[in-house]
Amino acid sequence: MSRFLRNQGWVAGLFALLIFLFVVTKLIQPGYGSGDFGSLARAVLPYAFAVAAQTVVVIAGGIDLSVAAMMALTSVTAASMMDGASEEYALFVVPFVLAMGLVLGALNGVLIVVTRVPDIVVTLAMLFVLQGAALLVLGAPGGAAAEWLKASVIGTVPIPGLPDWADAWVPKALVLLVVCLCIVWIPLRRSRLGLSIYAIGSNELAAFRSGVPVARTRIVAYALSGLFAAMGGLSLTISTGIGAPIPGPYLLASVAAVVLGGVALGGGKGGLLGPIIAVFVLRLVRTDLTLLAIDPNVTAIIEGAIMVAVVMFGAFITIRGRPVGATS
Amino acid sequence: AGKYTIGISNTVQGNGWREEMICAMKAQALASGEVAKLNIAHRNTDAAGQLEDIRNLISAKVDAIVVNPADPAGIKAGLEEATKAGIVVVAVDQAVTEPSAYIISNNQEQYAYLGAKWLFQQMGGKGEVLYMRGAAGASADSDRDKGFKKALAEFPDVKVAQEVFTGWQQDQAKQQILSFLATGTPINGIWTSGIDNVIVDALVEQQAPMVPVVGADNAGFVGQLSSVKGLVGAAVTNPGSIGGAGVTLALQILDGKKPAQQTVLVEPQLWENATDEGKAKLKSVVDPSLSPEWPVSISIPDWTTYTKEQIVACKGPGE
Amino acid sequence: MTDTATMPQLVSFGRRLRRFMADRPLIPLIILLIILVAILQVLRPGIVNERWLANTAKFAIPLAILAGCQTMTMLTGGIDLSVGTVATMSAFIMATQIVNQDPTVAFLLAMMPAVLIGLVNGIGVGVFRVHPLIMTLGTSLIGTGFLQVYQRTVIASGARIPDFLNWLGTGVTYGFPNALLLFVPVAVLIVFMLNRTGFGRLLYAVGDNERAARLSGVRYWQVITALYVLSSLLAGITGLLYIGLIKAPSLSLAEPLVLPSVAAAVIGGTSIFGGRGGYTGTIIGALILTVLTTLLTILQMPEGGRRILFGLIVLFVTAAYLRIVEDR
Amino acid sequence: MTTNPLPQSPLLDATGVTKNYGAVAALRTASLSVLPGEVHALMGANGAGKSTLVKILTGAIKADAGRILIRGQQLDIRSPADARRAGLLPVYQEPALIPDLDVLSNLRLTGTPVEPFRAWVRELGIPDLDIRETARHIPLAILRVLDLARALAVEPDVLLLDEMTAALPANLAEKVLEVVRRQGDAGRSVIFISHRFVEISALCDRATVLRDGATVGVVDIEPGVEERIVEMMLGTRIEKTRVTARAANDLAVADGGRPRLSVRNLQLGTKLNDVSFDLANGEVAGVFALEGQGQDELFAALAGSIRPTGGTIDVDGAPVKFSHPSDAIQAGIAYVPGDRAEALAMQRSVRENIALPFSAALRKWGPIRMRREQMVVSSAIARLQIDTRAQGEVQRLSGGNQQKVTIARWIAAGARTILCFDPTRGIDVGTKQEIYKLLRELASQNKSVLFYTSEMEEVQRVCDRVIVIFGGRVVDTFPVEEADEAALMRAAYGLPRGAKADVGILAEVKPGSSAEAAS
Ligand SMILES: Nc1ncnc2c1ncn2[C@@H]1O[C@H](COP(=O)(O)OP(=O)(O)OP(=O)(O)O)[C@@H](O)[C@H]1O
Ligand SMILES: Nc1ncnc2c1ncn2[C@@H]1O[C@H](COP(=O)(O)OP(=O)(O)OP(=O)(O)O)[C@@H](O)[C@H]1O
Ligand SMILES: [Mg+2]
Ligand SMILES: [Mg+2]
Repeated sequence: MSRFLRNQGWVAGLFALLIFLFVVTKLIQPGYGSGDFGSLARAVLPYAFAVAAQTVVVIAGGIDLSVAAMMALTSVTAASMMDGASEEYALFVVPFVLAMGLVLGALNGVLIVVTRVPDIVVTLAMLFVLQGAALLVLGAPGGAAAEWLKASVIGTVPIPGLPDWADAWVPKALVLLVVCLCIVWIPLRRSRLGLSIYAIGSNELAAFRSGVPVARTRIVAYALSGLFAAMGGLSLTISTGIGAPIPGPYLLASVAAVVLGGVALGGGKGGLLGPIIAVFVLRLVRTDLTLLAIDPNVTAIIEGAIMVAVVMFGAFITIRGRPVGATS
Repeated sequence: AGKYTIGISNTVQGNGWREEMICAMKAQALASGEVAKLNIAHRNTDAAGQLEDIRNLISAKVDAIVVNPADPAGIKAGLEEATKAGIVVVAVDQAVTEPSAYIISNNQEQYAYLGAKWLFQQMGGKGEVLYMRGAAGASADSDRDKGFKKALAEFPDVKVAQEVFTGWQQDQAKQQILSFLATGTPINGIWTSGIDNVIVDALVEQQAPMVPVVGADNAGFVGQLSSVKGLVGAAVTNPGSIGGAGVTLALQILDGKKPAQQTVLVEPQLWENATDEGKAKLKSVVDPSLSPEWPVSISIPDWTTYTKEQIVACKGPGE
Repeated sequence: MTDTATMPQLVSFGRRLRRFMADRPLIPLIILLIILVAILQVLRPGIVNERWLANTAKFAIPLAILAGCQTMTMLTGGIDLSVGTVATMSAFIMATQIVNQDPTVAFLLAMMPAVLIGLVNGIGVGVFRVHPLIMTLGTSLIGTGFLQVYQRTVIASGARIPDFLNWLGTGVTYGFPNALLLFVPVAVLIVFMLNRTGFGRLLYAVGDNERAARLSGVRYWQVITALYVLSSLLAGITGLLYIGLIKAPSLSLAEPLVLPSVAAAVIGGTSIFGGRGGYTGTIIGALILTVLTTLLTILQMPEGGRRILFGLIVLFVTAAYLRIVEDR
Repeated sequence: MTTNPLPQSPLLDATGVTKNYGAVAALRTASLSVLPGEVHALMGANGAGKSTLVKILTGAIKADAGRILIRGQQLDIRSPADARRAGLLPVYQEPALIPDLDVLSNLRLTGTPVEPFRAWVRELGIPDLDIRETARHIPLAILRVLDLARALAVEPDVLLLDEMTAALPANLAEKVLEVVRRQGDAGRSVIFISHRFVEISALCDRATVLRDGATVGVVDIEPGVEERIVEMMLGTRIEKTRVTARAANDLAVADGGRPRLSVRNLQLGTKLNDVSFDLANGEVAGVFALEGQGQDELFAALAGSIRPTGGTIDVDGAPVKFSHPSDAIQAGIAYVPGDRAEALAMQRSVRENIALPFSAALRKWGPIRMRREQMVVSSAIARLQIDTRAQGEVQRLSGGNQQKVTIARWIAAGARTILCFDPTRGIDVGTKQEIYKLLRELASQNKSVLFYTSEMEEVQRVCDRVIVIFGGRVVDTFPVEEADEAALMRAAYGLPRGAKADVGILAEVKPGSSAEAAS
């Protein structure tokens, strides 16, 4: 039990915070219902993929500053390919764009491994490269998305055996998110490759000496990051129906959520669940601030303060909870 | 005292023009006496983030939403949902593709066309122009580009010496103009997308030959047009007070007074200092008490009813 | 490597040269800088003149000071993302307070938020052990919020750039920018501090092995708090210099400098993991970035291509530098 | 031990192995040849290149030159993974388990079968390992054993053990030796690195001796060969003298002077229980204990790293409360941890590492007097004879020289009391002698030393007095004359002098405390 708390306590605490926020939301706006929850799920979608992309590399001991730019590039690519094309063509566009994310992500990894330049610089350089490429694909926001894709995040999923009122709380966007993340993450987490990703983040030298192919694992981690970023880019195109070459605010948000979600920035620790819950928390805070009609200039202060306070609180309980005899 | 709750969504924070727009919205809401509460979502984000804000405003059950769109097409779905929920939607500053929305907008294409045409005339219809655009990939920037290109087509002897993107950032623009001046390339005119006063500063500091400069009606630049020796230039109005007009339009619709068309365009004006009447006009509008980034056209006749004190106080109902 | 056998003298000369450069990492950096300047001169003959040099220095100086903040914090394994906000705040407060206040009072008011944010950063990182990235990101959000609120109270009072700052920011004396009067002492001080003072030693030690530092009697929180306050103060002063240069107070004045300041420090050879690096490299890094910006401004190509080129050059420069310096 | 009289072809044969680190030649023409079924010792002073050779053989680093044959074949071994496929399995000097993964995941990562691993772990003397425990939370000694068990579980042809026993308490070390010997009997080869001659003579068939990166000889292990090996290792003959301890009646405690350090009823959770003892000026007091009996906590508490939950500490007769190591340092008490990685800023220079305490206090943050610092540092370096060829970065020094730097720091800072936690772990005989001498020298300058060691012999050779701890309690305190092996061992297992070998005393010890220590 104590080990569960040590390993999963943070995630459990975040989840409790999320529930608490839902209660607060309901108190602020008694009419808050399933439709609003669906809106939340849709708002979460691009952030969640950005955070997933960041989480994988952070666990592997790196950081990816090109997440948002990658999303912009994949988004404009998808949007411009689908512009004026048939609905069926989108069936080809989606895997193409995902593959593109995978390859570009792997390119990040290859550059880090080959040039031996620190990841922060490589991904910063790639941020500019990808942004530039996005501008070459689409000079201004535009393009289109297939109708069936747009529909894939609107509405709810009827689950057989569930009453209608419960179905209403299962928005398609949420299901899409869970499916996309699980398809990649669950088999990975259990595999030797997944362990290798944790291993190189935890202690690269020890990993190498344990026979982990460090370079290959790092490339795979960045490739997965690219894949998740491409999912994020697609989700942007799907929800807005266009592609925009200027990256949205997903980079810093992803780093913040990763840390809030209990993934150590040094690598090796944490999982995907925590950061995803953290995204929900951050989005719901945003909703509450809007519902409360807080002065918009104050919302920045509140969002910053919450971020700092939660992480400080986390640090505080780890200091307090340290067993006697441990030295800091 | 008012009865309506109005939601506002804006996606650029910390830029003088947008801040003035928000203040105009607040002032107009207060001056109208019809608004009980403003619900403002004002942050730096993209179209997807604006969709989130719009949906949150729908959850908050506002009566009308005034939105400065991050992208004309990108927030269609959210606006449609708002209309379905019985909410009046007004887009300001830029158009939106959602047909149910009302639009009151500055005409960005015309903005660029007007300024560029004046500039090319000043240049005598020929020569090299430095084209300092806004942010690459922004829709307002590409609209303005259309206007600029239209004017350019009318003056076949005018050439673009250099095209740069300032990102609508003062420091970037200044570094770019200084770099450009250092190349020694002769130019005959400068068109800017509203990052203007740093350009004039740079010309003065470097003692470069003064060439005609086109900018926006920002307080700083308008001041320079009347005070900097040898500067010939024009300010094209791009009122941030369009936000106040948006609130007025929303209230009219809520009160059952629907406008004749869905779209109302506010046509820009051009204030130049090459002629005497132009100078007189500039004298009348110059306002050194305003922050240099704020457009001086703080009100729009027929559309806004607040006083200067009200917009400068930047307080909405209930504050 | 392949012709080792055939050309022994040549290779040994090459190796000696590399060893020489590896011992003096500044030299290859300077060479890279000179190459960039040469390319510029080739593309636009005559551009490299006295005036251009002065302008380049003017823009490189604020960047170099902020990069100094990054260098110092990176030595301890941290980062300071709040420098942009701090600089903007002091600049904005100075420009608006000078209208009604005595210059000294205005100056003190302008530096107040810098000290405050630095203190909060330092306590958060040093005492509560919040990750510096999150901490400084959070305080920068909070600072921006306060600035927005403040801005509303001074819209009516207008703004003015004090003549002294104007002189310092834009003035040139005998071909030398006046900003050097500020920069040279600051740079000398930072270099001296890092190499010849106890505090500098502690920055390296704490960044290398915090536990070892602790066992040697170092109180981590003291070092970190002092560090972040110092970093913020420097950022505040940079803000004043920058407003003298740009002469247009805006709410995002110095934000665009944040990522480049990190890049300048990293290009200059400071490790983001702590314990390794120095300030002289950072200064060259800042110059390289500034020259690169000029280079791209005068290139006739689409904006997308420009960004791609920027990213590639940053990557190439860093990789080349590492290749040369790492003689292992 | 080798039963086969026929000349065998070597299982592993390395010749002319060379490795340069910049200007430092870690290895030059080293060779090593290991026969099947042999336990082969690799010996050499600190920095001789033993670890480097092991790393090269197992593909962890690349040699500049050299030929490595495995079963007569030249295989291309570029990574530990390749070495593993070729049947070579190392246990490096530093633990190789991934700190953030639990033991089971660590096994999965390396494709190690779990059941054999468990069996080996039990065999190696850890009966109750929780395989779900995260490696980070496992004590160093246990980690080393797990490393070994993990290697054994895949039944390697050649097992390479780099100072496997250095960090182990006696009980665990014994088990390891037993297991290793049986490997030899089972026809597998072992390359065994250790600085302890007892282990070498008990275990090994032959020894290859390295000096300054070159192989200087291969000898059969037979009685009396130690002298020759030492000679080869050091190039000169060194005397293995007993460093003279002071007679007990010289000690300040005896003549009624105030003790330097006086610990009373120290309590720390379940780890320390009612610990009381004195440390006199001019005394070297040994602390002897099996692994995990609370000695780590005792030292940490005295060093100000953790706060005790009860009891008092007096320094020079005045009560003190340490809330940070700097408080202890202020009181003149310095702590040298057993793990050098804990004490050194690895990327910084030797000089900066030694001078680190000078800058620690707030009032010392100002400009450094470089000339004076240089003098103090170089005199400390000279005094400890630190090999500073690679002084730009401490991480490039060999383990032994790194250890010297951690001690030099406190000599330079003039600490009056030094708490040395196993300072000779993994240090060659020559250096050990130097350290012993140094400790005695400090004592003769009226400084005091508290000295924990896992080697019984050391206690007898350096200390004036021995304090034996078991289960978080002081079991007994001996003057060194009475600290013979039998008495020490009995005490270490919780039986003080005069006690019958019944369970009476053991019963007093909290049940579970020894199990806790092992987990
Ligand atoms: N990464 C490195 N860079 C530079 N020099 C190194 C590096 N690693 C080892 N050396 C040098 O190589 C030599 C041999 O070191 P090695 O670690 O093999 O010694 P060792 O025989 O294992 O010593 P010990 O018994 O102290 O562990 C030493 O002089 C050391 O300073
Ligand atoms: N910066 C330094 N460089 C070299 N040696 C130093 C330095 N600081 C202290 N020492 C040495 O460390 C020892 C003890 O230092 P400590 O700080 O206790 O002395 P102190 O009495 O405070 O000295 P001071 O009066 O010079 O500050 C002295 O032998 C001193 O020579
Ligand atoms: Mg070794
Ligand atoms: Mg050793």
